[in-house]
Amino acid sequence: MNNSTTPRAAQSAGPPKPVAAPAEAIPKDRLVEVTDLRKTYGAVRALRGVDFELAPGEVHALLGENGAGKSTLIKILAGVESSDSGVLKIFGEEKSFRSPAESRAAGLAVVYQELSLVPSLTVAANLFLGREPHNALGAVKKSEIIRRTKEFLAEYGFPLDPKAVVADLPFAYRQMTEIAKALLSNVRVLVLDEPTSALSEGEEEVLFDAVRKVTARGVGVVYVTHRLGEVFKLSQRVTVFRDGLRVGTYPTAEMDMKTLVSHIIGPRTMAAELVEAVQGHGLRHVRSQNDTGTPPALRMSGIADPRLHGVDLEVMPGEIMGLAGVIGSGRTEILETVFGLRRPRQGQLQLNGRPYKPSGPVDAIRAGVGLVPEDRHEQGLVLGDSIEQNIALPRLKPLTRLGFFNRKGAAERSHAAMKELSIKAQNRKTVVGTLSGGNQQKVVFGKWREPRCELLLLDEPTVGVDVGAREEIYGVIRQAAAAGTGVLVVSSDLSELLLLCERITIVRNGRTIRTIHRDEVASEEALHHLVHTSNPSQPGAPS
Amino acid sequence: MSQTAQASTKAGADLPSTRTLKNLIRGDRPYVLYAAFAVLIVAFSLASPVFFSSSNFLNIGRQTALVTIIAVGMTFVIIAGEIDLSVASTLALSGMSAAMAIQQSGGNWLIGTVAGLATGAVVGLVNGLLTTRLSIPSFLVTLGMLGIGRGIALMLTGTTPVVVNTIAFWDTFGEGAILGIPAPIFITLLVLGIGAYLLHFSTFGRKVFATGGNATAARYSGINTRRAKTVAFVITGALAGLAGLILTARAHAARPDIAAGLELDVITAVILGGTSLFGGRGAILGTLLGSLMIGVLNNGLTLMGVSSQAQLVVKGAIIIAAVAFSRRK
Amino acid sequence: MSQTAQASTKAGADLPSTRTLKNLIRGDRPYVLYAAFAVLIVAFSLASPVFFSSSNFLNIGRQTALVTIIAVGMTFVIIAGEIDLSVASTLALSGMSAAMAIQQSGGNWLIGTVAGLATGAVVGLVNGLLTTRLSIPSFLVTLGMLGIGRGIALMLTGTTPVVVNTIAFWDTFGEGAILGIPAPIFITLLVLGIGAYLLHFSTFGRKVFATGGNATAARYSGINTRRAKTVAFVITGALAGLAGLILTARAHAARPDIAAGLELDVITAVILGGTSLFGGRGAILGTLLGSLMIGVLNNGLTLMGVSSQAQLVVKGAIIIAAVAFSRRK
Amino acid sequence: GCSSGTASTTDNSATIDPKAVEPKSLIGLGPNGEKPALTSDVKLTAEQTAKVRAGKFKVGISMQTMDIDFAKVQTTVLKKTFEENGVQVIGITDAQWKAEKQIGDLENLIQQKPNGILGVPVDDVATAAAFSKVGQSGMKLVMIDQVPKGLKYPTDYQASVQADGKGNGQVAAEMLASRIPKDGTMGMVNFGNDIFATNERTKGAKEWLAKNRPDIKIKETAFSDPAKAGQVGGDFVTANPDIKGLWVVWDAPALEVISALRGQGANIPVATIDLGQQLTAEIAQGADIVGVGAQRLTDQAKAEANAMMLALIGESTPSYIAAPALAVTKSNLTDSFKIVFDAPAPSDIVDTCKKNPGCK
Ligand SMILES: Nc1ncnc2c1ncn2[C@@H]1O[C@H](COP(=O)(O)OP(=O)(O)OP(=O)(O)O)[C@@H](O)[C@H]1O
Ligand SMILES: Nc1ncnc2c1ncn2[C@@H]1O[C@H](COP(=O)(O)OP(=O)(O)OP(=O)(O)O)[C@@H](O)[C@H]1O
Ligand SMILES: O[C@@H]1[C@H](O)[C@H](O)CO[C@H]1O
Ligand SMILES: [Mg+2]
Ligand SMILES: [Mg+2]
Repeated sequence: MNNSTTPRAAQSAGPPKPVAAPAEAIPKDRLVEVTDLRKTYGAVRALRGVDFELAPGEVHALLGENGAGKSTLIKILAGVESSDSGVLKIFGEEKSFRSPAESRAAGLAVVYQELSLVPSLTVAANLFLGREPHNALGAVKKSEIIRRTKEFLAEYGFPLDPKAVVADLPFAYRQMTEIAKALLSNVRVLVLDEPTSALSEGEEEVLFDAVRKVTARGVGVVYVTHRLGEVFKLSQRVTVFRDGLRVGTYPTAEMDMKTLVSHIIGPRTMAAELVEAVQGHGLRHVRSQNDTGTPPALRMSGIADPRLHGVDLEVMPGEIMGLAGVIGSGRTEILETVFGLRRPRQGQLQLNGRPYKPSGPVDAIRAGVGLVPEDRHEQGLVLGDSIEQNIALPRLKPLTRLGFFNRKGAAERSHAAMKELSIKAQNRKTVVGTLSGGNQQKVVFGKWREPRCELLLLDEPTVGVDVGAREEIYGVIRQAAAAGTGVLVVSSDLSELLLLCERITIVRNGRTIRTIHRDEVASEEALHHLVHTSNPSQPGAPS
Repeated sequence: MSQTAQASTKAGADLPSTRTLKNLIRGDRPYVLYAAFAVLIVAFSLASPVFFSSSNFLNIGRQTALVTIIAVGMTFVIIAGEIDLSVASTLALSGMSAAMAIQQSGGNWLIGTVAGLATGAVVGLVNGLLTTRLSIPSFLVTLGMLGIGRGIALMLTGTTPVVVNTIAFWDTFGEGAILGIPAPIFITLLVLGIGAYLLHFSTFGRKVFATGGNATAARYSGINTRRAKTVAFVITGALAGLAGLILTARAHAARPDIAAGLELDVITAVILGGTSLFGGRGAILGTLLGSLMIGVLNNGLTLMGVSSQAQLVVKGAIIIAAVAFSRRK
Repeated sequence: MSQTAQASTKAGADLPSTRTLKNLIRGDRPYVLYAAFAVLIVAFSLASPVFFSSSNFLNIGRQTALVTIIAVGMTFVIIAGEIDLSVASTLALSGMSAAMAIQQSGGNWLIGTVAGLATGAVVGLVNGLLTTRLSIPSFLVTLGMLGIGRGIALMLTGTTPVVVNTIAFWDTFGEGAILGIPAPIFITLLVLGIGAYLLHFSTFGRKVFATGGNATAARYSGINTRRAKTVAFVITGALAGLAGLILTARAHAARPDIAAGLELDVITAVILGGTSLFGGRGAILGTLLGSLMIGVLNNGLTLMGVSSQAQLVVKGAIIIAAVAFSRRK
Repeated sequence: GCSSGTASTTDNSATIDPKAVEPKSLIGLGPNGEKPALTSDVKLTAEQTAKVRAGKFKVGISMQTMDIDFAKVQTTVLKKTFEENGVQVIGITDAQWKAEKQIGDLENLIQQKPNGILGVPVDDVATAAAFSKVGQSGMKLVMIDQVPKGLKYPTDYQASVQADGKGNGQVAAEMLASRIPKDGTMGMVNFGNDIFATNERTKGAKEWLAKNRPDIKIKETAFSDPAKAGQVGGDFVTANPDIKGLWVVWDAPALEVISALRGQGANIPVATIDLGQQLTAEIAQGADIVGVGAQRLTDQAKAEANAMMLALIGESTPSYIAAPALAVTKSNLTDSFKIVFDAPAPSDIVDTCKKNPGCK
């Protein structure tokens, strides 16, 4: 992160036409040109007249807070939604897409924030969905699909099995499939809506390489992200949205992290902590480990099952412990074991010094454990229900009087959570499925806010959360820790771990390899290095 | 920060929200369905002089009682993301069990009542356990149970009906009146009230909605989704048993082959009332509306002297039309 | 990088993949269901001397032909995330339409065939359009159509059956043989073959799976999900029409009240065969297995002389048990 | 294999004289053991007819089903007879074979306050309470086919009219027995549900066989869903290859069985009860249907209407009225059709019959 504050787009992205000077930053031929686009959902004005443009061969970062309208613009580009007014030009030609098919025919491909794969189909089938090669009789050429998928995945370096069923894939691989699917079409415009939300640095590089490969062919890429570091690694220009309006478009080379953040969050006073956070992981108040003999909030010793091969770790009350590892290393499984979703074959669990054998989340929650899962759509939220209903869910018991559901209590709970987490929604009755991704994640956090958990398990807690809100969430996490909650957090964003945790345990192939103190880590790169090499016995480990 | 908060307060006034009462009334279906229902009532009142009378409304109430009562339970099952095809068999089996218990006990109708309700609840429990413990689709479990229940009912007495002569039983569930309201209607209202409380005001109801809305998220939130589903099946089974008591009391006898095919009417009432077949949303009042709509159609068309064949066509068309209109924006 | 690739290749290897043949055979259901089926065959062969004979297998084939044929279409509809309750009425209506066309045309069975198939297809088209264009749940659309179709069939001749005297028609769809295979079985095989091709090998099949698996994703991928659903309904309607032709040919007449309740058998065959009621997964071969399983049970139990009441119980229990075992890991 | 469509025609059937097997009198007794009166005995005088006309009566009809010829003939003739006499039929309900539906149907009919109701009960137990409400509401009640248990004549109902079920069962059995060799086996396909009207047929058949052909071995099966009768009957024959003839309890399941046998290529003679249109067509086409014990539906329906009209003007009627069995073979097919349906057989059936030797 330290380094990423330096603009480095030119050296690392290596696009065919590096941006030379701001004056020429806006190219003459435009792939996409959007003027005064407006869109309302009921009373929500998601876009209030935005302009946007994309040039061939550029990576154009689209940034903004949760709910700023980024996805809305993209849905209009994709033909999923139609705008209320405004002009959309593709290659200088005015368009109004009425269906995704039309958009795709015009050469646009979109990777959605909300996964849009068919889970029951294979990777290959999803990649070729709706454009299967077939013979005159309409018979799908299956072997050709497999072959072309294989070739394609190899070309872009995606580590995916064409025949794997998407539903069986871990979240990040599903995301990768999604990206591959978009890249596969003969695109001129590629839109990536938070593509790296759950990818760790290694996998992220795979994606960046792929993006560079397509831009080299003259394709324009719209890149939406909340990981601002990526902006500097990849993009040539940045457009910032705020509350459905465009704040401005800037050459990345002229931008620094602090300015960018202030554009995104607007004229609010930046909390000192936030400034600090975006500039680097400067030291904050860190609760020092308690050595007075208090038992650890969580102790796992020798935990093993078919996926885990020896997990030993301790989280002290009030400590924020990190779990680092590559995708598939088993971090999620560790959290699932603590939450009672997996039953270990071997080993012991202890909570606050007492043996703990949860037979399911019911037991875990009763024991004071909370989980923010990695897939908020599948595991975190009932999308059709309201914010209030979702927030009440893990606390139904205390919200029950004589069998009655205490609506007033639930209302108070959700009200407080919305306030504390700054959830941007009409009110507590808003259906969570209509919230922007970041706000949905905040609702998941809201579920575990009150009463305080003894142990909080966080799996990729800030996926899709904007920079301002992320700091709010960090605040919530630190507050919980300060109140005595032990926190175990999984994140593929190593800077996030460095920012939050005093100790980080490295997980590899279902094993805890070692636990390091943050002071032992000089930089994010150093941690990255550790994550990838701390197990020397692992064959094929890169340097 | 303040800006965000402000934005949300402002917007808070307007957007579609799930206000409790509104939700209670309409489930997923807009008010137009209520309008359609009102239109039907007006049309039948104009077409038949006897339609709009309290005695005819009591008829409709009695005729829809069985479907409404079971549909209340089915609403829970469907919202929880499952289905119960066995209710009609369960009704017959419970009726047989109640009637035989009354016979065996020398006319003790209380024992019969307990036997009938318990039979229904046990069938529901078996449905629930098989569905949730063995993860068999409830469609298949309850389809199997449909055959098993009916078969056992038929074998109990070798297809012979069991006569019940206990007048107190006839009165309590059939011909008597409680607070001036005919017993079956009184019982129906009671079931509706308790059902609405359980579904919309109790914690259990929240669990059912969450289970059907997203079972994984519900489980991750500490909800015992298996138990919620199982309880929904038990409620439905017990209510089918209650319906069996009412039918037995009205007929003065239990027949093993009774009520075949009733499950389709029950499910129709629930779906017509706006509950989603895919789970997660629905409402008791919608179910009542769905059941009354079918009852009013049957009654009104019969009073108008429409032939039974034409009734099939008209009923089918009205069901489609009512939903079609209520779906338009 | 290489390490990631290596790790995931490893993972990829143990992840279940959908190899075509495997998928074709099993749908969602492990091989144990095949074992259960085999056990049934062995048990019946031991229990009844006449069970294991080619003539009895032809019996079973003929008895299951109607259900299998319609179930092929229903597999498409259910995989696409919808349901069709109207198939039995459509069968009856198509049969009537075919028989009346033959009568009117002075015995021209080709005209009758076209009339029967077209009637079915049109009903399917209406089902599909109402479901997709007005976004009415298909449960309600096809339930409405169930009444409408049956009502029209009954009103056409005022419940009178329509006799067909054309021997060529009897032979083609009923008693004749093609390549030595009895006509209904030959037609069933043809339908299965074309169905399997369409579902598992054609682009249309891909669209159906994607539509039921994740309609939004399918739409985002440029698939016309409404059209895919509508075509699935049309196929089912036309196949119900074909079944109507077979039944009419075998009975030498079309009766408007025929085949009532057949939709439940059809849906059972599909679900028993492993197709998910929630859409997105399923297989034609599974459907065939489901249909044969029911057919073998009916036939075997009758051959063993099991009473019709006990048959209900045994069939229900075997359906549950077969699925229960196949679900265990 | 590739058999021809028509079940094989045999000469044996031609040898049966329907008149010879027709019982000379009514065989069954009424539900309370009473001696039956004949349908032909129930008539109105001119004076009574005038009284009826003057009464401007209204009646309702509650049918167990509307989907079979039985129901169609009954309701057509009832309506016609009532109309001729100035009685208005305010509604015909269809219980679709469901007792619970019939209970509601009766409530709806009572709601319209007719002067009388005629009903075919779906069953004789579960609908009893509902039928007893008719009398309690001050209306006249005529029962068709059977009398629900516990209903008293003449307070609860004023007449019951039906076919002589035992006689019909016997006629079908006797005709089929002529095709069963000595010590041969006859199959009976019964209705699995406990219904008076169908039970009587089975009883009549068995009693006659026990008395006149004790050598015949009887094997039985039953269906509960008439739509599945074909499968049940077909498998029954497969399991019991010794069966030389099938007695089926009424025409609709018999047709299912015939079409199943046809599929199996099995040639087994069938006898049944009720002469429906489709069965008539099958006989005309030459299917091996030995004979039918038919209900004289038109006579029955006229008697039902007459009994109701008598009751409406306060005249007394016999408690149990029955129509004698009508024995039908292909030799008296078209005449029998006329008796049953009160209409000539459709021309295509007549044409087909003409091409079939022995068919008249
Ligand atoms: N279908 C919908 N119904 C109602 N409101 C909607 C809908 N979709 C989006 N919105 C609202 O529109 C606004 C803009 O949402 P959008 O998804 O474009 O934000 P975003 O910039 O992509 O945010 P994030 O970074 O969190 O993904 C938000 O207030 C959101 O709640
Ligand atoms: N159903 C399954 N069968 C076999 N292997 C599986 C299955 N599901 C996941 N895996 C494997 O388990 C590993 C764990 O995936 P998962 O994403 O849960 O791990 P993780 O380390 O928690 O990931 P993350 O780094 O995203 O938190 C992967 O290697 C994956 O291939
Ligand atoms: O008498 C009728 C007919 O025979 C009918 O076919 C079966 O039901 C009986 O009530
Ligand atoms: Mg977004
Ligand atoms: Mg994970």
